[in-house]
Amino acid sequence: MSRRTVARLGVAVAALTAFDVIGFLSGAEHHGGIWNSVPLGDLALGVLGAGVLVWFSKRILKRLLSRPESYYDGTRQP
Amino acid sequence: MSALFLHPAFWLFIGIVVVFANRRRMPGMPVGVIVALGALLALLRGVEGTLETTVAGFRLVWFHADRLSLLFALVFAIVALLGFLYGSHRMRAGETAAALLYAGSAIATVLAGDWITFFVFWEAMALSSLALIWQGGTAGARRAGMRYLLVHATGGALLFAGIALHLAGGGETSLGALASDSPPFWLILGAVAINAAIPPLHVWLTDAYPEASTSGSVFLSAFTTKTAVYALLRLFPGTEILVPLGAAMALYGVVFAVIENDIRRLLGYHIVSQVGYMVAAVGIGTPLALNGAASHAFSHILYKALLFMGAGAAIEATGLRRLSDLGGISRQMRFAVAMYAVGALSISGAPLFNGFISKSMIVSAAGEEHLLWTELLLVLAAVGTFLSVGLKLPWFAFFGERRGVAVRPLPTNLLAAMGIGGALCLLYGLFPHLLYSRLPYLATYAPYTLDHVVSTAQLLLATGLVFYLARKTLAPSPGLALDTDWLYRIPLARAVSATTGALAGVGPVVSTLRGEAVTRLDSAARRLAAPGAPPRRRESFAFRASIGWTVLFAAVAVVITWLVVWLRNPG
Amino acid sequence: MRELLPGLLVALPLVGAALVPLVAALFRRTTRVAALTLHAAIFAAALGLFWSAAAAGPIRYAVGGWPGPWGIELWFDGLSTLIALLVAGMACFASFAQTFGPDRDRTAPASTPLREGLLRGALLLLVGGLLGIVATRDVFNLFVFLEISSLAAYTLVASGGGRSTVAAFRYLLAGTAAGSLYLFGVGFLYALTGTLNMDDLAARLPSVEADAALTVAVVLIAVGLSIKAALFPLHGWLPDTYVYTPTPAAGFIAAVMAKVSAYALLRLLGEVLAGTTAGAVVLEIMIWLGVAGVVAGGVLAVAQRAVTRMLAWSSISAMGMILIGVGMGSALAITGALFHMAAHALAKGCLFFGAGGIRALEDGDGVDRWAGLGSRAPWTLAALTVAALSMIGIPPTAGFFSKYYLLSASIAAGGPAGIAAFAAIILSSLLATVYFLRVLEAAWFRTPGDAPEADSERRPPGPVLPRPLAVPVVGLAVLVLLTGIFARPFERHVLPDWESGTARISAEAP
Amino acid sequence: MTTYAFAAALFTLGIAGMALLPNLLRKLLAMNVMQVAVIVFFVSLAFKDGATVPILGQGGAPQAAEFMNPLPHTLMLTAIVVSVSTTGLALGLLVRIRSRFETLNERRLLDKLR
Repeated sequence: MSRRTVARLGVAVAALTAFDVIGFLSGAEHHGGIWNSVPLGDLALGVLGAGVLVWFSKRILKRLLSRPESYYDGTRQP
Repeated sequence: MSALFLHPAFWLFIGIVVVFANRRRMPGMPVGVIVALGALLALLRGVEGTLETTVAGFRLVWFHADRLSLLFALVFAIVALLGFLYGSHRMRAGETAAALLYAGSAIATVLAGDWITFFVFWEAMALSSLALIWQGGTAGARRAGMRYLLVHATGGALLFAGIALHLAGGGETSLGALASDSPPFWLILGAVAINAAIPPLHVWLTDAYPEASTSGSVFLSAFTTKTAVYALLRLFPGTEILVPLGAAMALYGVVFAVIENDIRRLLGYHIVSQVGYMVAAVGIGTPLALNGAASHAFSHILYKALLFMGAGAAIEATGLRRLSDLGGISRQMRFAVAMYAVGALSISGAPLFNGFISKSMIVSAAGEEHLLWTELLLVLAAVGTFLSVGLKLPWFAFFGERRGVAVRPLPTNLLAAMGIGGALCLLYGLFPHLLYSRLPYLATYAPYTLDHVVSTAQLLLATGLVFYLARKTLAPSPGLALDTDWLYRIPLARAVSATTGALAGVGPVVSTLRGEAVTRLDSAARRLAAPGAPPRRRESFAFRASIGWTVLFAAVAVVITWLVVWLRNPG
Repeated sequence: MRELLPGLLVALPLVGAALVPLVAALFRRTTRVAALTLHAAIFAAALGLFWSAAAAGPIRYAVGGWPGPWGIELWFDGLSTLIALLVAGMACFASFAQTFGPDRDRTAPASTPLREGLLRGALLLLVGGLLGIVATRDVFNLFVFLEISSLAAYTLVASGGGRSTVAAFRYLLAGTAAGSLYLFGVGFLYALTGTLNMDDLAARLPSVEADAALTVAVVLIAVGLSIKAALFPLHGWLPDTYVYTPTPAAGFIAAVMAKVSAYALLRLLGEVLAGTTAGAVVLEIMIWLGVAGVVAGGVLAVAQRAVTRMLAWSSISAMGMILIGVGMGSALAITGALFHMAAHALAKGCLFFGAGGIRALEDGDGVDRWAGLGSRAPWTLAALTVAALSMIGIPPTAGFFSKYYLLSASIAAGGPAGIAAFAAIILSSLLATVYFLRVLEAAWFRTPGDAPEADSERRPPGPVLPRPLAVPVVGLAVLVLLTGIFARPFERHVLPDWESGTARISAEAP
Repeated sequence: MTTYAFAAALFTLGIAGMALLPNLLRKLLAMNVMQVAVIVFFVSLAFKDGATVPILGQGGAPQAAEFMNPLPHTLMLTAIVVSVSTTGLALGLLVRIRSRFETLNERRLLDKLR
C-alpha cells in the first residue's frame, strides 16, 4: 500500500468516525435498529453488509450460477 | 363526453392515430412529447370525479380519480414525457405507437375504477410492452419477447381467472381491497406478483428489458412493475406475506446485480430490488408504510428512468452493453455521466436526492412496527444498491481503464431528457413537501433529521470503503448467471416437447420410450457432469397417426361409455 | 313469406347445387355471378328466418305438408336460426373466395369453367346439407343431410389434388364410420320408440328408460357425432383435412363443418336425450374429453411450426371448448358454446382464408414466411391480428365474450368438472397467446430479410392477398369485432329459446 | 335375435378392419362391411315371420299384424344410396392417390406427405 493510499484511507476513516460521533450525539434511536444506537453501528453494518454481499455474490453465487453466454443457444425456446 | 378529454390516457391514444397518419414522415417528429405534455397538463389541471359508460352490458368506469391513482398517473405522464424526449431523435412510428399505447394503458390502468377496465388495460399494457421489446429488432429481443409473453400471458390468465371468479362469486365490480384467503384473492395476487417481479417470478424483467431499444427500456423501467405496486396498494394493503417477500426481493435483486455484467440487466435487477421495498411497505400496511410505497414508486420511476437513460446513453454512444467491454468513456460524455450520478445517488438514498425522502420512509415504517429483520434487510439492500449502481456500474462503465472505445456524440434531446430527469430528482429531494403534499394516506414524515442524514451518510461511506478495497474482486467478467428462467427455458421446454410427443399418438410414445428415454437420461447425466455444455436440440414430432386410431378410439369410446353408464345404473 | 322461408332455406342450395354446374357448362361466364347470387339469397332467407324467429318465436315447418310425427319437420328457433345464419354467411365469403381457385398442388388438374362450376356446386351442396342438419327435426333425415354435407366436403377437400386426396380419403373413412355409428344408434332408437321425430322421441323416451338398448343407442349416437365434431381423441381426421384443403374451401370447412355436428350433438344429447340416464353420463364424459381436447389441442398447436397446421390444432382446442359447454348444458354454458361456435367460426374462417392465401402466394407455410408481411399488407394483417386476438380472447373481440360465458358457466357448474373446465379454458387462452403472437411477431416485427432463405427481391411489394381472399379476411375481422361488441343482445336473443325449448321438452315428458 | 347378433358382429368386424388393416382399399372395404351391418340391422328390425308387404290386397280389411313395417326398408334405400355414392367417391379418390403416390399403404403415404 502506498503512502497516498494510506493517507486516503486515513481521511476516510476520520470522516466516518466524525460522522459516527455526530450521529451518536444526536440521540440516534430513531427507528429501533440496534445499529443506530450503538457507537460505530452504522459503520460496522455498512462495512460488514457490503463485505458479505461481495463475498456471497462473487465467491459463492457466481461459482454456482455462472455459464458461458452461449449457454441457451440451440435450446428449443417457446 | 367532455370528460373524455380530461382522461390523460386519451391524449396518448390520440397520439397513436397521429403517429400512424404521419408514419412516412415520422423520424424527428416528437408526437409523443406533445401528447405526453397534453396528458400531463390534463392531470395537473386537477381532474376529479368519475367517467363511466356501459359497453356490451358491462358498466365500465374508465376514470376514477383519487389521490393514489392520480399520484401514479402523474408520474407516469412525467416519465412518458421524458421517455419520448429521450428517444425522439430515433424512435420509429411503430416504436412510438407501442410506447404511446404502453404509457396510455398504464395510466388508464391506474385510473380504472372497475375490474373489467382494469383487466383490459392491464392486458393492453402487457401486449404493448411486448411490442416495445420486439422493437429492439434483434434475434435476442425476439426470443426474450416470447419468454416475456409466456410469463405475462400466464399473469393475464391468472388475473382473468381471478376476476371471473370474483365477479361470479357476487363480488363488487368496482376495484377494492379483496377478501383475503379466497381463490380470487390468491389468483389476482399471483397475477400482480408476476407483474411486480417478485422472485421467483421476476426473470421476465431482467431477461427482456435489456433487449429493448435504449429508449424502449426507459419506458419499460417505469410502467409494468409500478402499476403492479399500485395494484398491491389498491387491492392488497396490509397483506402480511408481502413483508418477507418484499425484503427478500430487495436483497435478491442486489445479490444478482453484484455479479451482473450487462449494464441494463444490472439496472433491471435493481428494479426488482427497489420494488421489493415497495412490496414490503404494502405488506406492513400502516399509513406511513403505504405512503412510503407510493412515494417510493414515484421517486423510483424518476431515478430509474434517469439511470436507464444513462445506461442507454453509454450504449448509444458506444454500441456496447457489457461492463467488461466498456470503460474510460466519461470524458466524452460528462453531462450524461453527471446525470447518471444524480440517479445513482437517488437510488442509493443519499440525502438531498429523491430516493432519500421515500426510501427512509419505508425503513422508518418498518422500524416503527418493530420489524427488525425487515429493516435490517432493507438497509443491507440499500448498501448493496450503492455498491453496484452507485459505484460498480459507473466505475467500470464510465471510468476505469480506457479500452479505446469509440464514443459518438450524444444528441441534444437525449441530454435534455437526462437533464430534466436529474433536475426532478434533485427538486423532489430538496423540497420533499412537493411530493408529500400529494401522498394519499394520512401520515406525516420528516426525512431530514440529523440522525437520518448522518446514519445514511455513514452507511454510504462505509460501502464506498468496501468498494475501494474490493474493486478487483468486483471487476466484471463475461458470461451469464442462471436465474429462475432456467426452469422454463430448459426443463419446461423439455416437458412440453415430451408432452406433445406423447399426445401425438401411440407410435411416437413407443419409440420415445424405447430409444429416446435412454439417450435423454444419458444427456441429462452428462449435463450434470459438465454444466457449461449447451443442451442438445431435439427434433419435433410429425403428429400424424393412422386414421385407424380414430376408428379404434371410437369403438373403445362406445364400449367404455356403455360400461360407465352400466356401472352407474346397472340393470 | 314467413311460411316459405324455411323451405327455401334448405331447397335453394340443393337446387342450386345442381343448377350451377349446368350454368357453368352452358354459359361459363355467369357461373360466378349465379353462385354468388344464390348464396346471397340463401343468406337473405337465413336472415329473414333469424329476424322472424326472434320477433315472433320459433317456426315449425312441415315438409310437403305432412305434419310431424309422420312427416319431416323443420324447426327454427333462436339456436338453429343463429347457426343457419352463420353457415349461410360463411358460405357467402367462401363463395367469394372460390374465385381464387382451388389449385395448389401441381398435379391437380387445371381449372376449367366446368370444374369451377362443379366446385361451386359442391359448396352449395355442402351448405344445403349443413342447413338441413341445422333445420331438421327428424333423426334419420339428419343422417341423410350429414352424409350429403360430408360427401360435398370430401369433394371440396380433394379438389386440391395430391396430398389433399389422401386427406380427403382419410376424412371420408372417419366420417363414414361416424355416420354408420350414428345410423346404428338411430336404428336402436327407432326399434325402441317407433318414431324418428325428435319431439315425439323426447316424449316417448321416458317409457323405455329402463331398456338397456337405450344406452346403446345414446352411446352410438354420441360417439358418431363426436367424431364429426372432432372431440378429442376422435379428432384424427381434422389436422390433415384442414391443412391440405384448398384455401377457399378450408376457410369454410374449418369454420363451420365441425360446429354444425356439435350443434347436432347439442340438439340430440342436450335436448332430446338429456333426460335419459345414459345421456347425462355421456354429457359428463363429454366435459372431461372436452377438457382434454382443449389442453391437448393447445399444446400441440404450440408445437407446430407450420401456420395452417397450428390453426388446425387450435380448432381441436376450440371444439373441446364448445363441447364442454354442450356437456354442461346450463343456459349459460349453452350460450357460451353457441357464442364460441360463432366467434370461432368467424375468426378461424378469417385466419384460414388469410393463412391459406399467404401459404399459396409465399410458397410455404412456416412462420418465417410471415416475416415482414405487416409492412407489405397492413390492412390484411390487421384483420388477421383481430381474428388472432379473438382466438386468444382479448376484449372487445367476440372470443373474449364466449370464453367469459364458458368460464362463468364452469364456475356456476362447480365440482371437479367445473374446476377442470375453468382451468383448461384459462390454459388454452394462455397457449393461444403463445402460438398466435409467435406468428404476429413475425408479421409485424420482422423484416423478410430475417427469413432463413432471404429472397425478398423476388417478392413484390403491395397487398399480399388477392381480392377474393382479402375481402373475406377483412370482412370477417369486422364481424368478429361487431359480434364482440353486440355480445349481450345476442345472449338475450338465444337464451330464452333454449330455456323454453328444454322446458317444453321436459313438460311434454310425462 | 340371431340377425341382430349377426349385424353386431359384422359391425365389429368392419370397425376392426378399418382400424387394423394397413391398406386404404382394404380399409374402404371394411367400411362397406360396416355400412352393410347397419343395413342388415335395420332390415331385420322390421322383419316379421309370415308377414307380407303392406300393399292393400283385394280381399278383406287390412290387418296391421299381417304387414311388415315398411319404413326401415325405405330408409335403407336412402342409406344404400348414400353408401354407394360414398364408395364411388372413395374409389375415385383411391385411383388418384394410387397414380400420384404409387402406394395405398397408409403409413407409407403419411411418410410421403411430409
